[in-house]
Amino acid sequence: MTLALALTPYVYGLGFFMMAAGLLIALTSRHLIKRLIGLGVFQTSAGVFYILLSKVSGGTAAIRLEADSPAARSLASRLDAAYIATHGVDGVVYSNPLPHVLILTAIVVGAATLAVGLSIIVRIRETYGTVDFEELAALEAKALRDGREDEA
Amino acid sequence: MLEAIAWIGSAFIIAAVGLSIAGAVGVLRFPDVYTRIHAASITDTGAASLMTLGMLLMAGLSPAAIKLCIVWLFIMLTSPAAAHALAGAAFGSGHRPILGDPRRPSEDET
Amino acid sequence: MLAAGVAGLLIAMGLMVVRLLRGPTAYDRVLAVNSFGTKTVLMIALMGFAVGRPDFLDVAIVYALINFISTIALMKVFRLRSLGEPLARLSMSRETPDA
Amino acid sequence: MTRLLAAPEAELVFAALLLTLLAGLVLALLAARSVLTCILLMSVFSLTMALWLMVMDAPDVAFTEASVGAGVSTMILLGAALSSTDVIPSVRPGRFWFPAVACLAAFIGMALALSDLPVFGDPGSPPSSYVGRLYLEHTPHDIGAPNVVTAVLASYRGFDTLGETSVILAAGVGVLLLLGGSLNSRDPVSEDVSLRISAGSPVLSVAARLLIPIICLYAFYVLAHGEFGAGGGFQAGVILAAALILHALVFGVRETMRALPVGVVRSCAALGVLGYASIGFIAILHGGRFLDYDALLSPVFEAGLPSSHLAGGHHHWGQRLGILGIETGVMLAVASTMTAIFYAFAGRVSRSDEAGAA
Repeated sequence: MTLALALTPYVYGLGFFMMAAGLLIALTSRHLIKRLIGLGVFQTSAGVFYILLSKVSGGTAAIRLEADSPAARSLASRLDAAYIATHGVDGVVYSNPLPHVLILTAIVVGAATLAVGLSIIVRIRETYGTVDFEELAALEAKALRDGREDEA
Repeated sequence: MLEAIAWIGSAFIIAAVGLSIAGAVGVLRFPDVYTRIHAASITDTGAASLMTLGMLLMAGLSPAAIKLCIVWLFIMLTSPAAAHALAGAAFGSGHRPILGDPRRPSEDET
Repeated sequence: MLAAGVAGLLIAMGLMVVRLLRGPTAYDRVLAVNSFGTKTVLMIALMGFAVGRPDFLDVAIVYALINFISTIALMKVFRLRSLGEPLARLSMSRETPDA
Repeated sequence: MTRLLAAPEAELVFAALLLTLLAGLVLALLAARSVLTCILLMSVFSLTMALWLMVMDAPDVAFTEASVGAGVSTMILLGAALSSTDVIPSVRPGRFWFPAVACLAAFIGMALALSDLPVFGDPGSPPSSYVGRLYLEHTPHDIGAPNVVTAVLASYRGFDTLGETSVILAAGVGVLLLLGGSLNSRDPVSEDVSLRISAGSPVLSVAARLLIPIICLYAFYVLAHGEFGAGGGFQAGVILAAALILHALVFGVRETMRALPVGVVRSCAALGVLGYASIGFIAILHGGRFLDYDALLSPVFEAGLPSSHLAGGHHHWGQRLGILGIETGVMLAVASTMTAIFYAFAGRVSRSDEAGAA
């Protein structure tokens, strides 16, 4: 257990780093597509966090095995009996399936929303001729200024 | 007997991994696109075959063995086709293979 | 023994990432991605088999397929600058050099 | 037999190693100066992510990440990247520092919560102790399917999944509204069939011809196998869409649209969600609650059927039927939405090229 204790800050730290880096890409990149990629990294790292919480040491995938099948026995032989008795279900230790369900659908929905974002980018490019964030901001500022002059 | 077969199987797997690393070194060190494609595609299919063979020896007859064979078939079908397409595309877009002494830098390389 | 195999594959994958980042041509990068994918397939097969859950091999099959399809897509984008045109145009337009 | 990762802790170390590779890829992404390099890195990131998910005992999620992240997302990103410039201009320092400090603050804030988080792999941690464990214990009795993830996704939380499927449909509708789903009238692809047949790349077209039927068959295997192993409707849908995408890549999107017209794809996307919801209503008509699969079959009829696998003396044919039904709906909806999105992007490029040239 000491090794797991030592790994804990490292793995969570990497997850947090990926989240912060994704956010940084999404906030600072000048190319709109790279911004969306950053958002994708951000979203994936949220999934990383969930899956990190779901892992059970010595566990296996949450596809239930028959209690006395050879696969179940081979998996059980890696762990000591007391551990299985406390944390296992019918003689096998499984990882927590609930975060898997949440992240599975989140990935598919993420791809669909990525498609929406990208199609907006394609339309921006067709309308304004650029996907550079700074140029777009300048165009917007100019449009605002022109509008104000028209009012005056 | 079973023990011996398992040992032969793991020897095959280690050989496959060695081949894989050799291919990766080739991809890193070779001078132009074509030699790199050559290194990668040959070692990939070779490693896949050796590894499947090794795992088949260790697994014996089981549903997993059939799936292993399917994985092997897919790799054998897709990897050469992808390598062919890549080389064709590289040639079509104007990259020429380095002929002669590879240590002399060519303008194609950059 | 198998742990050594997994570690070796991990090294090979790391080398592929180096090639992906160094380029120099677009085709080198696509090649690196493709080869990286093949190594991942092998690694998943190895792991799933060794952990005693053969369900994992299904994922390896999907990997092999997706890897092929995305290689073709990448190559088409670099070569033809299009996803929708038929590949027949690949051999027709030789004159445009790659950017 | 030799066993990999014999000690449970070796598993954790391996997971940490792969996570390091993932973080390195994100770092490379941060520094990348070209959109296509970014997309390639994203593809490799997804592949590594799926590998990591396998190590973390989440084969279902790995399945999804492999097919969605490395497959469809890459395809859509490529489609969008084609219509824009490749070079990413560098950020002005004045615009960089404030977001950078904000992200650093976010990182430090999250790191401060570290002491409250459960130890990596702790079996007694709060997330793994209550609900997750209950699902694991009750699935054989309630649902009768070995794969707990599918059981939770399709049965316990079936209403939630209906919502997610609707979100996917809505996203597809959004893309179609923004881009228009069909080919534009001025398409540079010539209609000359003889050219297509004579000058095609034979290696690729033969490989594609061999692979496409196998991929479709495999998608249905994944759909039907979802209760017993990794897989399910979402994954099957994406794999089916991948087969169509391969067809479009090799033979041209016009040819694919001839085989599977845009109208059919759109109708199928709506039909999938409709089918899902109607199974819920059938359950209501039979006297149960919405999406209560146990009500699907009448007790008299079910008593005549043999008891199903892993059941423990319980009959689960209604659950079986319901899960398969809604997974088919999900597959139809996801496959058609992804195909429609690909059609929209692949059919779009030529027009934006004209706009860019003008």
